Amino acid sequence: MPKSNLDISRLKERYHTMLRIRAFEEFAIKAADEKLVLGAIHPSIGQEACAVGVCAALRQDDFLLSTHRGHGHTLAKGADALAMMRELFGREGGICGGKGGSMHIADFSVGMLGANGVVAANINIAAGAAHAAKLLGQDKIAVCIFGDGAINRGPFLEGLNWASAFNLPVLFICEDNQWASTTRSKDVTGGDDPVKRANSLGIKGESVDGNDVMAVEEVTTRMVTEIRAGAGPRLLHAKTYRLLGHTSVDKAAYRPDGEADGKWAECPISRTKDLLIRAGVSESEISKLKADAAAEMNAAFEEAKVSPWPAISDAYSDVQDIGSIKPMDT
Amino acid sequence: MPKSNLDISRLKERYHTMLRIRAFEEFAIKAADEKLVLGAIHPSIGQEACAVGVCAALRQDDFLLSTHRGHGHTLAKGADALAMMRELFGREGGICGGKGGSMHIADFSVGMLGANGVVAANINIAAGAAHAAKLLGQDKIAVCIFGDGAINRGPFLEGLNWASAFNLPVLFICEDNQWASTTRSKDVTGGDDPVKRANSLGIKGESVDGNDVMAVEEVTTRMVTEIRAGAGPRLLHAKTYRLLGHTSVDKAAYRPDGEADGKWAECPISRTKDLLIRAGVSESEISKLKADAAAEMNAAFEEAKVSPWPAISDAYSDVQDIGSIKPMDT
Amino acid sequence: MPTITYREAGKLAVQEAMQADPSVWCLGEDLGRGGVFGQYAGLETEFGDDRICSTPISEAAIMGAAVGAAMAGTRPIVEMRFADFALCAIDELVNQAAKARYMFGGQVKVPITVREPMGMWRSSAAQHSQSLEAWYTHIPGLVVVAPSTPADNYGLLSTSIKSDDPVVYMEHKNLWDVSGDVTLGQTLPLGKAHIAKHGGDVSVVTWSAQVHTALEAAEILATEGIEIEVIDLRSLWPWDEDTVAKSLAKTGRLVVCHEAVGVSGFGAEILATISERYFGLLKRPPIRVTAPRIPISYAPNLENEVKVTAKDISNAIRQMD
Amino acid sequence: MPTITYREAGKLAVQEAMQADPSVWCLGEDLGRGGVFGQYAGLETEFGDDRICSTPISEAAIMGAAVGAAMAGTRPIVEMRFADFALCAIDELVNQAAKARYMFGGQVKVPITVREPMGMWRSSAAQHSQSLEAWYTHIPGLVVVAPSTPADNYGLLSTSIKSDDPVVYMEHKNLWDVSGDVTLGQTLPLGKAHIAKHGGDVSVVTWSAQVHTALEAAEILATEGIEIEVIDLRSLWPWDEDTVAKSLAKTGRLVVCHEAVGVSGFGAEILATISERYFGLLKRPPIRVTAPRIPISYAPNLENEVKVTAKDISNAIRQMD
Ligand SMILES: Cc1ncc(C[n+]2csc(CCOP(=O)(O)OP(=O)(O)O)c2C)c(N)n1
Ligand SMILES: Cc1ncc(C[n+]2csc(CCOP(=O)(O)OP(=O)(O)O)c2C)c(N)n1
Ligand SMILES: [Mg+2]
Ligand SMILES: [Mg+2]
Repeated sequence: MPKSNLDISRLKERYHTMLRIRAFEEFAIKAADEKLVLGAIHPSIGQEACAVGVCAALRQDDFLLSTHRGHGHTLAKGADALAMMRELFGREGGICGGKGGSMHIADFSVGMLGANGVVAANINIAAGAAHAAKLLGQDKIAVCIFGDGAINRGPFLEGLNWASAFNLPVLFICEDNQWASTTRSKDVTGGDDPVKRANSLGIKGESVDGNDVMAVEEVTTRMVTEIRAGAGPRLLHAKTYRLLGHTSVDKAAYRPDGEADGKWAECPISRTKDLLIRAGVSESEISKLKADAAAEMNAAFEEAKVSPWPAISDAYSDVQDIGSIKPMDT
Repeated sequence: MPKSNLDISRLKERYHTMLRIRAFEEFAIKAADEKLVLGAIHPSIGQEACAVGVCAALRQDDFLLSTHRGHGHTLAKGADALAMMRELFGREGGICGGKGGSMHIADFSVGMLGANGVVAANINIAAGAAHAAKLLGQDKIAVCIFGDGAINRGPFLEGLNWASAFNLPVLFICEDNQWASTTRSKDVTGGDDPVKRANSLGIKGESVDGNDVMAVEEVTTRMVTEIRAGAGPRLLHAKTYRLLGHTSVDKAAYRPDGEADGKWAECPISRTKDLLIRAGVSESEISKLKADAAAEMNAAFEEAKVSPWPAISDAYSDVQDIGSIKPMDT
Repeated sequence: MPTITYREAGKLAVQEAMQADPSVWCLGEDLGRGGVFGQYAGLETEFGDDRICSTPISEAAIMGAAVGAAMAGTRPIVEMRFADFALCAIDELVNQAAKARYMFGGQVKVPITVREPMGMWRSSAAQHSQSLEAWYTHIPGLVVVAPSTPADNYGLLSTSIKSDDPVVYMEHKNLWDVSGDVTLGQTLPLGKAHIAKHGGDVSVVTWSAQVHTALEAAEILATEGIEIEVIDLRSLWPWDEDTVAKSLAKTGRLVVCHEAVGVSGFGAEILATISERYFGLLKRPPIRVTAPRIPISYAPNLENEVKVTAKDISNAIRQMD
Repeated sequence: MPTITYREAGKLAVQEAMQADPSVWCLGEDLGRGGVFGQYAGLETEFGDDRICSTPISEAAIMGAAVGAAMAGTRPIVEMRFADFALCAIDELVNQAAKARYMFGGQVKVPITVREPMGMWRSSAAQHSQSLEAWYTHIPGLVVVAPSTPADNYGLLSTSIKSDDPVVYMEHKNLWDVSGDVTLGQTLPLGKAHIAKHGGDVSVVTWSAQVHTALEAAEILATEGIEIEVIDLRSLWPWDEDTVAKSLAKTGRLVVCHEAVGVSGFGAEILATISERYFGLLKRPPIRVTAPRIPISYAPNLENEVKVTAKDISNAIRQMD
């Protein structure tokens, strides 16, 4: 197969995964509107390229750690959409048994060590997972994705310095969607960018167009190769844009009028579609990919909707082995 | 008065203050050996130039925040030696009423907002003091001194980013004595130096020979002028060396043989003495300065020794206004 | 006497304090847009972004800077967004704010009011739902407040901001929309409980959102002829031992209910103090109705399992006699 | 049965665990030089600096990295140096370590042992002396251990390291030099109290260094004909309610003493539980002998004011009857 064909088939795959993420989140938003999803959800619409490009460069046994905005990362790492949807609905068969919800999505079977409800907390946890891999002589690496807001919390410094000092196999990815909740990150962030911060801690890094899925995959692949070879930690700064509000119910009215409008055209899914069209892929094939993704997520939605609630006894399980308690007899 | 005379008289003053710090700490060490000082003390012997050079550039109403190794900073800012010695002895009339001890020395009357027993904790507190000065429209600045070990804790990032984002009048000073307890800092510290870290957070900084008291004073004066003019925060990296162990009882046996030996000659007091001699100051004048410093601290030592213990009721005072408790009736 | 929400009552207290004293200011994430629960809405317009300070996501710096700014002559109101995130700033609160005045021998006070919205609310799961008020009561130097109504939120927050002590001020996320009458200017002392309902049979001590749950239980029980007295502590440190003891002298029966985990929750302190000092008043063993020692789940039925309901309270009370 | 110190006993437990299981490792500041109290002395030579990992001063990273490393298949022993500094890593301990297994629906366990040397020791003042064990008992997911003797330190630390739960393991700084017999291989279960002295008159429940103080009080009281039973809980979560209840069935009198602040200390939980469940056994009001709610001073006479002494305990017990 000539290279260009290979690239196109790869691009189609990436496109399809991005479509699956988009569809998953669209159904999740619908579910939140219908009160099927109960806790807050943070859609990553417009940011799918980072999830897909990064995970394409990883092995399944590599570790991935994510954020409150982690549906895309988790799906791209290989988690099951139905189990995820059930989790969002708080149902039995949810990926965390319905106990975690959207902000605590995790799938250890595919190396996905969790979203986190605490901004930046996963940075140190990722450094530790990489530390363990090194101690155990494994050639796994750990990848930690966090937002532009997270780089102002202490764990960013402590975790990056740690990884640098111990030369750990970890890739830090700042998925910079320019907003942290209702705050424009650059208004409260000193210095030029996260790459400079990483450099100052002895970590090499670079920036990439985070809406270009192939560019993300390429730079990640290169960094992962270096890291796996023992070169130590790296930081990737993926620039993207949060097309919707902070949560599914946030209308982002604080955003200057029109700011988001122009960005939809630059969204990674539109851009990839254009590439595919230009490469000769037919509209009908593209429609088929879309329909396929939508069908998968629709099925997950419908199935999650009719899934039973967890057993009440689950509330008492997996607390701890020593000193765990039984359901109250009241 | 011609400039050179002025400089010599200034140098003599700085030399005298350094001698006072040295003498204070020598008596404090003696007191610790004699169990008159009870908690741990962290001598700054060999680091006096940073304390003196920095404080010479400050106004009394500027804020200074320090570390567990803060005797020198506190004296240089203008605190009373006897009140400090009493504090180390845990006596009535101690600068904190005997309730704080060496690690919590503070003298708010001269703008010295405290040592701190928690490494790096004062970085955020200093940013906050500067924030208040700015809000209140005062032209005070806040200066925060911390060690080379402190730059690996989260507050370093959070406090510097904060100061940068709000353009606060604060000067951060990393007093780099190369050791953090028994650890050589560079073994656990990623990147080149604290200046790079500051730069990456949007803060200008520079390094200085921290054993050259006039160099420290000069660069601090320049930075303070800029900061007071509204230019925002700065970081100064003062390179020095911890001549003794971490505490007064630590023999620093973990240090490579001879490492410290060569450093005594580079100690700021020896260096300043050489300068004075070369400038024509007589040995006898120098001896008089030394004797004066020793006499002051000897008197403080003797006086502290016979000072009474605090009243037991002090244990219950200054806890809080609302919800404070009375001495137990048992 | 306007009827306003708990949210608005808190805002009003802040607004009046800021109008009266230029050294009062607020710092926390997203405050310029009104804060994550809208409890600062509009204040930036009135006071500017210096005094309604929208910060980076840096809890340790938010709390630490507030400590420094308090030492330097201002009165910061610290917004922690969710009580759970205050765990990112515990050194600053417990080792610094609470101890500075004491360690420095009274040279300085640290007048900060730390708002920590707490409690379960809309399936927020284990990291966004905790009630850790008991922790703060264990720390010398801290005042701990947990208001249950709009009037109390107004009155207690006003007093807290004026106090020279560091106050941990815990609003309950589930109460933001609750409405009630608030009398302007009517501040409340800290350490004085409120008897939310009088009754002679059982003394039920509680605070925050559980006050409403206890009042529901009171209605159920009243239909059965059991009259409980519902004591809203309002502040947990100091707490109003006298009012509890007086009620107990009447009822002889003590029930403490709270949303937090029972083990080492503040209910333990109340039961312990009462058992030590008022043992003779207890006609029956005192009891706690509290959350089991398990984290809070996302799934609503599992989350409910942790909740103390009116049914739980009334069941427990029925079993007392 | 060698006679060794509490410090050496802890080290022995770590050493044997590391010999037996290559996935056990230690991380903390200055560990290569033996740790700040010498409790790791020589271990770097035996195990290398990968497994005796000397870290930067980054408590949040120490704890957070341990959480990640535990998830990734190792068993970290986390050294916090002073319990007070763990306050710089509370999010990592409480929001992450304690909850991960639960939030992720049992997909992972977090087998970390967090050593937090606690308590008053040589005028260390307010930021280096705290005993916050009660806090951890309030947090679902955590096990809490506080050994009082070399044998217990060996036996309990060995068990803690093997446990799959996050354990907060609190050695007392004032006990490092205490010597005692230790039987190699003799591990101890968590949740089983030890009756340090039998007696029929009063049940004194305590743990950590206070066990020795209570034993001193026992001697004083014995000369007056009062025989107290000293119960060393050893672990606070789980805690051995049965042993306490059995003792109480005999004595009818309960005293809890601990070094921590009384208000919301773990003594409160014990008194509350006993009052709730064993009210009928109480012949007298139960009491606590604990620290007043004030920070710890530097001056030795003020520091002493906070200490619970044998005299305090014996006085309190004498007043019981
Ligand atoms: C320690 C902490 N502080 C605050 C929050 C509340 N919070 C949740 S998401 C968020 C914004 C995060 O911004 P960013 O890191 O850029 O991620 P994004 O939401 O843009 O993906 C905030 C402030 C939190 N979860 N944890
Ligand atoms: C948060 C915290 N962690 C650990 C310690 C223990 N400790 C006290 S001083 C010190 C070394 C500090 O090194 P550095 O910052 O270089 O200051 P220096 O002692 O050299 O002046 C350590 C680890 C502490 N006090 N606080
Ligand atoms: Mg963002
Ligand atoms: Mg140093």
